[in-house]
Amino acid sequence: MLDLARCRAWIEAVATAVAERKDELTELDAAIGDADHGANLHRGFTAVQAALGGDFAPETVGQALVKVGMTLISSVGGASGPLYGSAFRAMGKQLATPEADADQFALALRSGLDAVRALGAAAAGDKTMVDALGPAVTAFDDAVGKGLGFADAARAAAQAAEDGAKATVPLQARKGRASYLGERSIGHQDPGATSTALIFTALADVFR
Amino acid sequence: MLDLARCRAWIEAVATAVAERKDELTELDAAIGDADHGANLHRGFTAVQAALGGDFAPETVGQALVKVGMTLISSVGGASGPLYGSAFRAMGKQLATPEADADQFALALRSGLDAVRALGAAAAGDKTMVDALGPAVTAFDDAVGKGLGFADAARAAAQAAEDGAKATVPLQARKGRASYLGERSIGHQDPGATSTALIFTALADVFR
Amino acid sequence: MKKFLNTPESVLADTLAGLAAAHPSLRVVTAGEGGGGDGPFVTRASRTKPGKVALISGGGSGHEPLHSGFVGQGMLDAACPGEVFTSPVPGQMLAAAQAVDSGAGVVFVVKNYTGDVLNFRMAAELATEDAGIRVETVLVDDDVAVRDSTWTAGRRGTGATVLVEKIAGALAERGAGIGSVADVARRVNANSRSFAVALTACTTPANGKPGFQLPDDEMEIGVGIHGEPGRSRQKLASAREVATLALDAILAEPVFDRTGDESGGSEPCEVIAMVSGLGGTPLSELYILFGEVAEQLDARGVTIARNLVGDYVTSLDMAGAMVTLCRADDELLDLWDAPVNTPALRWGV
Amino acid sequence: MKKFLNTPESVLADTLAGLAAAHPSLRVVTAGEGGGGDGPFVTRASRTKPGKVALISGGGSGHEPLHSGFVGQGMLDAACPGEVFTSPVPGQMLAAAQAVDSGAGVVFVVKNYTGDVLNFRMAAELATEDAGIRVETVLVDDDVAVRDSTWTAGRRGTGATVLVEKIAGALAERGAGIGSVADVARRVNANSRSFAVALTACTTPANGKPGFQLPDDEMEIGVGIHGEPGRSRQKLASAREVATLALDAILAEPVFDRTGDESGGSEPCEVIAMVSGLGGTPLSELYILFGEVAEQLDARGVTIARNLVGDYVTSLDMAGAMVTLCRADDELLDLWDAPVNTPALRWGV
Ligand SMILES: Nc1ncnc2c1ncn2[C@@H]1O[C@H](COP(=O)(O)OP(=O)(O)O)[C@@H](O)[C@H]1O
Ligand SMILES: Nc1ncnc2c1ncn2[C@@H]1O[C@H](COP(=O)(O)OP(=O)(O)O)[C@@H](O)[C@H]1O
Ligand SMILES: [Mg+2]
Ligand SMILES: [Mg+2]
Ligand SMILES: [Mg+2]
Ligand SMILES: [Mg+2]
Repeated sequence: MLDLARCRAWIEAVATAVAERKDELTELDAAIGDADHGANLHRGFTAVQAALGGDFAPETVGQALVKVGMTLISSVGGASGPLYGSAFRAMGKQLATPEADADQFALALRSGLDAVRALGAAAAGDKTMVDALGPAVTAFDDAVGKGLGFADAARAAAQAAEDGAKATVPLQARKGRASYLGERSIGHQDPGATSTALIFTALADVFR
Repeated sequence: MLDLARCRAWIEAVATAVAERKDELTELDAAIGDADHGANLHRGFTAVQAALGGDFAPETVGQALVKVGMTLISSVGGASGPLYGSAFRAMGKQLATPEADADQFALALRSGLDAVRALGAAAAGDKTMVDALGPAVTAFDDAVGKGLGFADAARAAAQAAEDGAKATVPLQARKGRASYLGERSIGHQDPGATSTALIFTALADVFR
Repeated sequence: MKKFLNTPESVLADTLAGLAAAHPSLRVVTAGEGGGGDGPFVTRASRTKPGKVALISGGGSGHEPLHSGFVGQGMLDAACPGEVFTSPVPGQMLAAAQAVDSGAGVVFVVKNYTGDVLNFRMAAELATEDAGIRVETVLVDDDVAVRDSTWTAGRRGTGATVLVEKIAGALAERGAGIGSVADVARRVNANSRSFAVALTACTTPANGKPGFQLPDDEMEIGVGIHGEPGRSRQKLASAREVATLALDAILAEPVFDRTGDESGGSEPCEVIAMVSGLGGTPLSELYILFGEVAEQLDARGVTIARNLVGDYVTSLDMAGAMVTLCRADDELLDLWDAPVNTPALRWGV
Repeated sequence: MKKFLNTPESVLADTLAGLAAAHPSLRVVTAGEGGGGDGPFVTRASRTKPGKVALISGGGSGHEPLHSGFVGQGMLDAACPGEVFTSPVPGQMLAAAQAVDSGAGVVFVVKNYTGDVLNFRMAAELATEDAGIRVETVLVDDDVAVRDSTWTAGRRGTGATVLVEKIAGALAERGAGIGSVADVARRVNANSRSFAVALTACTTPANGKPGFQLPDDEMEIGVGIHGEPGRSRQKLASAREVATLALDAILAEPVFDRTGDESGGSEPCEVIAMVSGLGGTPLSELYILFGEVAEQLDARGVTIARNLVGDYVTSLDMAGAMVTLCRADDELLDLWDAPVNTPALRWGV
């Protein structure tokens, strides 16, 4: 069950992980992009921390996640800002109850993925965040289908995202800045897929 | 006796030495100036070679040296162009006979030095070509005064110029670009003094 | 990192403070300030004349004078600078649109990068749906180093942006409607192609070190303006050879094919040519390159009708240069010659 | 050596070829060509109006756009570029003077370097004695990093050159006599001081490697524009600190002392401020520096009445910047605002 406290803990954990791995994400982006993915997400999740603090008192997990999405959209910029922002926003819109069970969350994740696909038009194998997000959503779904609980589903999703991110290494990018490099994009791990894995790992950790 | 053939040989030898030591002169200028002294003189003496070749048929050593001076003035630029140009021009103006003996040449050298001083206003110890030219002119004078011939006088002048150039190392520059460095000009040999020594050495070699 | 800056975090704010101090003709609105949005934007100091279509561009910083340096009479009405090499955000673009729309609508000039495209798309939605502003979006994608195919995010937007902003800005200033302004902007883009070569990598303030390592005797061919490596690497070549590389790539594009001309290609065609430095290359080298471009174009039956040589679209401190050609006609040249008064481009006024 | 060039020997000729191709408003006369002298020179394409005093400047190349980029209406009549960092020769200056003298005489604007001074002195003699042209020579010596004393060749001529050329050029365009034009030029110089900082050394094409080695965390203070090291070296500092260094050095000069003002120093004094890049520094950093200069001047009771931010006086590909302040009054500001139409400076036309 993802209640508001856990939801906040998740987002906090993401912010912390982004702050810690900022340079790593930027290094990955330096290799095949423009060396700002770490800085972008750090700026975004710092803004998110501020937005979730203070007076903001969401009544549902959905409201909290919509806030996360809107804040990312208004603070990140770049490709990842609208993409992650839309994903969180779409997820939030699915969740109108104070807390979300694994079934609800699976649906929300699916909406998030759809939003990223609708906006960015990336397919599996294009070497983008979709290559981590897609497998993660499927893994979460599958786990829930098998009757596993939220914690196990989240762990499965995190593992799938990690694997998906690693599997971007041999791919040639077809979307985003990395696509400009053509074959020279091969051999590097996609920064956005890496940060997606980080987000799912943070979710799993909250349920540990 | 400096006849026209020897005079031409001298200037040829200077041109050859400048071409060979271009990079060394430029290095010296890089340390305390603007890294062009070698290139400047190379451009100048290449033009001089062209000017002395072809149709030009001087009747006196003076005419040849005036031509050298005018050519340097019209092709070198920088500080060294007008200075060396005026020096050769002044020397040439002193020498109205087909050939110059040591006494005549001593007077001519004195005029050359005066021209450099009048134009550049550098005194001994200012870390300029004057620190090689001055001692060379004096040494030539002294040698002639002692009754030595052209060859010995030229050798003495060359030695004095070499010594003078070396003696610029510990000096702080007060004229030219090197003066901008203040105390940082100390510890480097002046490029112009170095090229002056090269010119006198070439003269001495012609008489070897 | 050898840069004049205070902190890497304050680069954008400090640049805008200097811009504001230098140019009283500009108004710099910082995030959250009266009428401000989620990020800063720059407008002309004077309000948009009623009925004049407003031109807005924006994108990551680090390409100065693009875009803020092109705000002014005859060119942009507003610019939205993002963080270095990072697209600005929709709220910033919306606030800029609200600040400069006179009711005649707003044309967004967007360089084709995923980040810029997505953020401007969201901004257009917000402006249209929430603020009732009529918006046309024009994508600039002129960089021939990237193949435009389903295998890439499409050609990048680079040097043509300056030409689009100048020419569409002139038409807007003359009072044309939003459709015509967007059309001419698209036509300039369709007629333009660019190609860039880097001699060194650039250093983003946030990263603090060069984006890639380039040996002393090599150059990157077909680079973009975000410090990314190019399509390939090769031995340093002369200005003449670099010009040939660029022109071969650009003139191979269908828009420069002259066999369909009235004269069947026997008459020269006219172009606007730009040689822009990438930030770390001095003007003298750009002139040398331009001289080669001019000579070789002449030999290929292409006449340079107008030109720009200087730093117009840059990539921080990268040593390198970009060649942009825009196939011109009388209408485009007439709009090119129209008065312009911006910090970076000024004539006729 | 990472530069766009063909051969180190052809840098000057190739730069001028590109300049000529880019600017039909200029005429580039190469050495020996009809009316040419011992080296190339650049004039306006149109002849000098009868009775107009002609302004000529020149110096080594490598400082572009100085001087050729300032030839045009309201500024220079001719420029004499020497080889890189090498003064041009007298015959070149004489030919330029003969080409642009309308009978009203010629003002030579000479940066205070031994080479420039000596060559222009010879040219002035030739022009006066052999060609019967009236010549006034104005020395520019604004660089406060060099003490003006019998112990040096005197302060170097740097950034103030642009201001002298602009303001004296405007007065000449208005038809003033040679004495007045030279006077105002000298007044601008007397009112101006500059200070420059380098983050990297520059590389001359002939030498092919950086003129000095500067560790990654150090900068040179008080450099000139010929690649020579500065007066001292120190740890890299923020833009704010660099601005303070420059302003401390410049405002200590007597000309900026305001205690003798009517108000006794309680009213702000006005300046024209220029922050010029040295060739390898991007515009964004110059704006950051200018922002600091503006803020600190304000705090010190000095008002920036006009400004220039960009590459105006450069030193090949050196990363660095120069701050120039000229104490202004109504006459100087009025002449500053007068129309100017040159490749590098243009307004009002
Ligand atoms: N069209 C797209 N669809 C999905 N993800 C994308 C797309 N384009 C880029 N991305 C993701 O965005 C990441 C880059 O984000 P970031 O560096 O923050 O933005 P930018 O590329 O604008 O600098 C890439 O690593 C990739 O995963
Ligand atoms: N005022 C002066 N009097 C005599 N010699 C001078 C003077 N100024 C400079 N020099 C000489 O000129 C040399 C530099 O010549 P060069 O490098 O060709 O010219 P520039 O300094 O203009 O680049 C110096 O090393 C010095 O010997
Ligand atoms: Mg990125
Ligand atoms: Mg020198
Ligand atoms: Mg980015
Ligand atoms: Mg020199």
